[in-house]
Amino acid sequence: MKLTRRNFLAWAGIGAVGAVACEGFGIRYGELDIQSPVRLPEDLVRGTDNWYASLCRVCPSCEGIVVRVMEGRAKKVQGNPFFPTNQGKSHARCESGLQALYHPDRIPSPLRRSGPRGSGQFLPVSWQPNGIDSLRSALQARGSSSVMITEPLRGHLGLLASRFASAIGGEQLGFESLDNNTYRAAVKNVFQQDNLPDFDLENSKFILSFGADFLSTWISPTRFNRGYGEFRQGEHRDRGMFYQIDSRFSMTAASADKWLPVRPGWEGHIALSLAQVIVAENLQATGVNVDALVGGAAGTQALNNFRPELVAPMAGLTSEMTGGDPVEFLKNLARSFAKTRPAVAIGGGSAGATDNGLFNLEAIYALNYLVGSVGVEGGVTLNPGSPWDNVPAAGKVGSLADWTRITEQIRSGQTKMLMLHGADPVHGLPESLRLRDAIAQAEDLFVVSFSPFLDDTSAMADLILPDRVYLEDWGDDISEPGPGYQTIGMQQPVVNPLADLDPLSFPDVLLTMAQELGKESQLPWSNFKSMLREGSDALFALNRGSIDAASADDFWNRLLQRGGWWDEKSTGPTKVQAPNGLLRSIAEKASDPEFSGIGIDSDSYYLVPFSHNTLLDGYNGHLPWLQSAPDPLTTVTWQTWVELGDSTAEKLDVKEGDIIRVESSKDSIRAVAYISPAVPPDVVSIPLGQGRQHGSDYATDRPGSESSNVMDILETTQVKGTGSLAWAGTRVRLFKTGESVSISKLEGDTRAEEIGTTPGEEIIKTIKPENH
Amino acid sequence: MVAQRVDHKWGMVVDLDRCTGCQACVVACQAENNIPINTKDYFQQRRAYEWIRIERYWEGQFPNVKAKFIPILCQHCENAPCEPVCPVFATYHNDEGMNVQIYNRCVGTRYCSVNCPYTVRFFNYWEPVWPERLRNQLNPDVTVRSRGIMEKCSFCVQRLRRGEVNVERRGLEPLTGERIPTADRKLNYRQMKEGNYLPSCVQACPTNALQFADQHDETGPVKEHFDEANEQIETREHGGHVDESHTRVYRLFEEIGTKPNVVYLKKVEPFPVEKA
Amino acid sequence: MQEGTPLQSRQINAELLRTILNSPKWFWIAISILGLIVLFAMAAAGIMINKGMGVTGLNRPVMWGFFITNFVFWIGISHAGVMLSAILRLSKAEWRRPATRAAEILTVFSLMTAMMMPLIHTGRPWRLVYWIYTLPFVPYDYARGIWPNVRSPLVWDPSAVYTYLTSSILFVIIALVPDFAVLRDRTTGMSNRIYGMLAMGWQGNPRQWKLQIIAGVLLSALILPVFVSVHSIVSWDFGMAVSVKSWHSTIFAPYFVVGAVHSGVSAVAFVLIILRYIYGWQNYIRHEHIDALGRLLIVVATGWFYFLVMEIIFGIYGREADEIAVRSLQFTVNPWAIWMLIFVVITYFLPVAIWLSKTGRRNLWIMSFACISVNIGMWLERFLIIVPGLARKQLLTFDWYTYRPSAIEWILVGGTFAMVSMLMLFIARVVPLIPLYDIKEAEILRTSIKIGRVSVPATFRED
Amino acid sequence: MMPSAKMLPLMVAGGVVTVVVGFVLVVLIISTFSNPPFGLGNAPAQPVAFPHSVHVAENNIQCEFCHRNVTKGEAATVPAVEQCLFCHQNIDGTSDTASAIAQTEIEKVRTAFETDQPINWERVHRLPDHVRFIHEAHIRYFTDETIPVKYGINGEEIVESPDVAQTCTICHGDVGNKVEVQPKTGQSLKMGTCLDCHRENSVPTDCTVCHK
Repeated sequence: MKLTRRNFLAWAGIGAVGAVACEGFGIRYGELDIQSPVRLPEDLVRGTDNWYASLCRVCPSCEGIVVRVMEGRAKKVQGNPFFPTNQGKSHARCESGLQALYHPDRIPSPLRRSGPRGSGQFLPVSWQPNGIDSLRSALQARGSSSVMITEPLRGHLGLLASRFASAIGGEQLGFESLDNNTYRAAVKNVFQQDNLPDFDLENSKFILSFGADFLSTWISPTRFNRGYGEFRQGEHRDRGMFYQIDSRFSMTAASADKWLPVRPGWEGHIALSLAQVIVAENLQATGVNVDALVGGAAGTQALNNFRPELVAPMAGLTSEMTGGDPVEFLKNLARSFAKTRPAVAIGGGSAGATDNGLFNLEAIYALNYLVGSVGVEGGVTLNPGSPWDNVPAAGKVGSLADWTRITEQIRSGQTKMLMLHGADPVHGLPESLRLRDAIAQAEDLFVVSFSPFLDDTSAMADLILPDRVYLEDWGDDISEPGPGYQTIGMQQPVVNPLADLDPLSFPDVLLTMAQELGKESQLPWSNFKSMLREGSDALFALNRGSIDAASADDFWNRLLQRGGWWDEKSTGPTKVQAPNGLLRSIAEKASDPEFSGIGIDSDSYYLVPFSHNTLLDGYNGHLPWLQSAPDPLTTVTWQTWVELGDSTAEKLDVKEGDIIRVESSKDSIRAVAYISPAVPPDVVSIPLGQGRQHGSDYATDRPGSESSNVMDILETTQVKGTGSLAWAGTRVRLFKTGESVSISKLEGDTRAEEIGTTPGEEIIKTIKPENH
Repeated sequence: MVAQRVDHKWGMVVDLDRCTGCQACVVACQAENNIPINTKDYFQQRRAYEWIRIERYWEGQFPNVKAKFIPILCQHCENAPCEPVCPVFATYHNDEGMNVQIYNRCVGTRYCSVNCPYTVRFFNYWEPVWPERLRNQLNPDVTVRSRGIMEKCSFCVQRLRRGEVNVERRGLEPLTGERIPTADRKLNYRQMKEGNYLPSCVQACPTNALQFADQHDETGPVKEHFDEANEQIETREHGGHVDESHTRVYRLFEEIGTKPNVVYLKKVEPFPVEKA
Repeated sequence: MQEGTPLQSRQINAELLRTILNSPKWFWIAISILGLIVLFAMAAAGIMINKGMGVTGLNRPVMWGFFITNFVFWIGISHAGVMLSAILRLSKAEWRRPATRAAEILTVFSLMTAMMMPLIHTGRPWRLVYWIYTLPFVPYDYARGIWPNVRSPLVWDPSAVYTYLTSSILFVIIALVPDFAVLRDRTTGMSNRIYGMLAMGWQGNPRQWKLQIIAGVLLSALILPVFVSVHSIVSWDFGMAVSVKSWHSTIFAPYFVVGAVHSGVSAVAFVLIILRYIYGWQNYIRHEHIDALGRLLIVVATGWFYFLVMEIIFGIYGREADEIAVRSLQFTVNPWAIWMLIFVVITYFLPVAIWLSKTGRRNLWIMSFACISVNIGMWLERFLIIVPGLARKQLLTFDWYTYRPSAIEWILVGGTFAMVSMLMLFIARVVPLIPLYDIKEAEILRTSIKIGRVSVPATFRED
Repeated sequence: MMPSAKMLPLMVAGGVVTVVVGFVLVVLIISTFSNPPFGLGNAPAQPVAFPHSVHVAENNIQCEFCHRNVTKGEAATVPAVEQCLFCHQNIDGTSDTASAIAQTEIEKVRTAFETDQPINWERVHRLPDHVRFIHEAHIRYFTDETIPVKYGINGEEIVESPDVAQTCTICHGDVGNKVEVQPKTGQSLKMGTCLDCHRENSVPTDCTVCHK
């Protein structure tokens, strides 16, 4: 395969034959030509597709893909059936990588800022000498006071970036709009693990999820979806039961058997009330040392403050929601959760995004101990660390506290250089942090962006050195969360960049810089591929796992062929001792969610933002397939909408398509109203992802009333204990602007409800589980 | 020898209990079939192309509210209402259980779409445009439809054809290396799965809610469901009564008599919303 | 029942040929204004063909809109000609005489206009070569054993319409031959030669007269089944659509035929009033004619109204959710409900009330108003059948959507009205819109002689 | 009998109509039977004057030697420049049989190889975008000896299994003896041609076999 592939790429670079076969539909210029390539490898059959294994880098979770390549052009991305985490399946986001590859707005060559900072005016320059030299001199002069902001990095690129940063004396931080630091801290505190756990949904019988939109955007949705399918209708098993306790009716809540609307921030209290019932009624799994877990009598005492009778009214549960007495409901829920084994409790998303988020998540994950589902089949699967000693399985991701500090450093002139790769903090951080202004006003600041596309932060750069898109570049990844055992994904270039583009691989640029700056001791590799090759050799030396190879070369080829390496035997711990008195310590840590800013009054609403199903936080907002994929629940595309409940809409006298001004104490944005029967009366929801100001037309060509960034109005409350942004901790007021637009959604003009009156007229027929 | 293609009868099973509405199939379809980029205008004009789309139906009022998802694609009806009304045979039923649209024959009367109960036929109101560079992604196995043409899900017929050609070409049993008699060179489920010949949406679906195979293929996942569905039709045709309360198999709008080659499996609902 | 003063042949010739032999200034002004509108509409069609059907307001559920509505409307108008000429000729209704020619010609023009609508409705009309070509020049079709799909109502439809068009043209020409001869004798130069050719050697001898009358009667009888079938088949375009609940109705064929007669006869009455006004034909198009048309229309309208009510009742009777959805859109959702109300009032209650009173029937202004209102109403009727049916097709409420016609569609629909008016005006310049010989025949037939105490016709018609 | 003066315009009009309709008919008939119509599809000048006759008829090179994808995939493909050099490294056209033209043309090929420039041939047969034609499958069918009787494109019976080169001539005609290949060298390649042959041979005529 290697031979073919190499020759193939060489050949594809020489001849533009692909243009003939692939580009032309209708007689277009050049179509009546048929080109003789100069050289053609003996074994290459033209007009036939070749599939190459690689990795998807569109979203942070790691998925193995195979790419269909014809005549030197990538045609289709599909899941890699061998790859353990996604097993041949893919998310809508994975498919769209192709559009990044052939995007019309890719930055073709290095750019240098020509107007004032932030104006978005650039002049093209050459790599040599202008681009590389400016970078080198900037690094020489300012490297020691530089900050490198990247996407959350794992694998060799993570190693490279952190070493590079430390070599030049700077700092490197991963950036995510909605970071996982709170979740990570909860996992650390509850399970004492550094790696995020996996959930064995496939074998689980009961899923109790708090706020985690795990079928849509949370952590690794493709993997969870795959498990979910089996959880529902897998062969040789009973159908699982799934409760979602969430302040928003997400796509995941829609798939749940029962959705329990809860006031934002009270998830932890509910979790503890369930724990209290389990402990009080002695429902825990056999072999669970309840005393140790609860922390003795004091713990029981503490837990008793969370009896369902007390929690239910605080969390806003009503008898309509629970179909009867909420207290009884919680008790019954605790009973069935404890009795149906294996069961798993999952928490994340908005549950960990109020100021008491850490408490919430800890309380939720502690439930897993009570029902004995830590490290067991159908429960929480703990992941092992990286198979490489030196290569991190997870890089450091900055929290709001870090970004506040860095903004301050920029403002004070302490940070003199910013390097950006795969991150758009100006768009992805709350506007009230004033990062945009800080960068714009910093006089002695040099901003370098390695982004192949213009985004809000790159638009403020002094120098843009476009990176290759992942389908053109080398890479690797350590799956996080892994499938429960060590898994490495390999990414290889499947096509060469088109002739009119001149990108340079980001890791290669860093390695070149390291050499030119004399940092070979820390970064001794000549290029990134050789670094990966060294990693491959180290894996070969382990002499275990999925690849059985005779030599290191052979191993490397097979690694690329399969798209990765994994060792099903090197699993994470299957038994973890819960910290003594875990529940007690959590219960003592408990606090009510606080809402700064407007505060709670009768005409304000909880704002529950959420990651867009396909756009996530909007970094990939320039990909038209992601923009045009309808949101599963509202089916809105291209626009920013605000989800209002029926009663809210009635109160404000708005109808679908009206522009609503959403105002917090920080700022206000405008968004298109979508009226949904599933939004609680005191909650409004707005997706992230839109509202970019710079970059491709696909992301920016809409007015602010249709495309706005909910980050702009978030309060900068931090989650206690982790410093992450408490993004669900904002209260807003709504105002009708009187303007109205046509909402761009797939759904028709009436609310889609089944109107059939006889059984034959139902569209989605249902069946009772007992009949099935 | 050209394979005996007529022996296949394709069918899809959609398990509504697995579907989460994640849109993976929608984008996979767009990537495979050269579907024009659905711009904001297309959505506002309700002309967006989604050969497979996820329909979401609300049920009930807050707080007892449910949303149910159903992927709707061309049902490839045996008695397709679209077929008899096309004046030029641009759409017809082939021997493999597929409802076929031949783009270059279509004259654009839109009668087929008018007569499609599932609203799964899409008319090219505008000439499709892609930015020059994005055209590199277009699949050479699928025609780009110009304006004035009706289009719809083809069960990714190009992928099936590719599979059939490969089966023919090889003519050998993959494991034992024995030569397969010409008449038996059929595309079975395993080959489809291994060779990436399954329809793009099926390949992508992360929950395996979509399953696709030959309806007669014992090794495939759809045979039992189709057998049951056909039995239901037979019983009804003979005036019998089908007890639907204990089976999950059903066809969409069965009462119209279209006999789709797409079968749905009912959603299992432990806590149904009380209908008002 | 004939009223008015007897006319002399000379007078008849002079008055009815006035439109042809001299043209007033307003004629050219009117022609140019209408021509401009038609040109404007042609430009709109050009834009539509150039850019694609995207310029219309059509969308995914509602794939048929203004064009098909307009098609059915003009087909409906075309029924006037046969209704008046053939049926009334066969039933020897004397008052038909001044109305037949204009009605027949209106038939031809409205049929031509109607057939244009589905052509431009496809967006790329030239593709229809696959549809209608039977020759081996095109790489498809018969020569390859691939035939048009005869199961498709869209194949029946043009077959019926073209048959109707052919026979209508024939009908007009046969009836025109004696008048061409009159024109041939009154013109000079080029027009003399053309009329000469068209008169096909008409000398007015008894054998020619006999053949002409037999041909007219025969054609009347033959065209009747065509007349019934055309609108039946047009209605089957909808009735055969199994998936659109409110269309899938067995009552559609008679309902559409009667509706067509309703709108067609009203249109003819209006055209006659216009002709009377602009050409000063008070002696020919007399109050009694309009009166008779008004009385006929009461019957037609009531028949039509019966079908309308039946159609709705049958629809609702099944209590199928999707049928109910269409009906509730039609009756309860604005703006449809308002349109529905307007439609029923202006198509039935208002005009019938007018026609029931003799004053109404005899007042040409009121009569014009009633006829126009019927035609607007009948246009609305087709619209209210086509669009709500599609907007609420089946139970997939997720896909329900409405339809807002675009400017291009408005212009094109307006253009068809201008075109038919222009063609009518234009043809009035070329042929007499009231048959000369028919009127003369009537004059002869009304002459009576007194024999003793009874009055008998002076002439018996040979049947 | 002399026609009357009155009839003259009628006769003139009739004559004009006859001429116009006749002309259209003649044009359509000629275009139906001539392939391509009126030589419109004659192959344009190629960048290198490649004489098939010299290579095939004189030197007996098999079709699939150069069009080597023809037995492997959909397209027959033109050979890579590298492949021309297999022979033309040694054959430079200076032998006494070769003309001066041959020398210059061979020089073009060599230059292309040395300067790494692909050669832009002009397409002779253009397959419409909505048609899938797999050369390999057709060659496999005609060369398959287990099928006793096959039928050529004009319905002629083929009892002996042809070799690859003979199979090519079934559709493409006698390219081997032509200096310049033109569409008319072979068969009219219209849908009906395909369909007739598929029907003769009882192979699938389902639209999706060829249409994509």
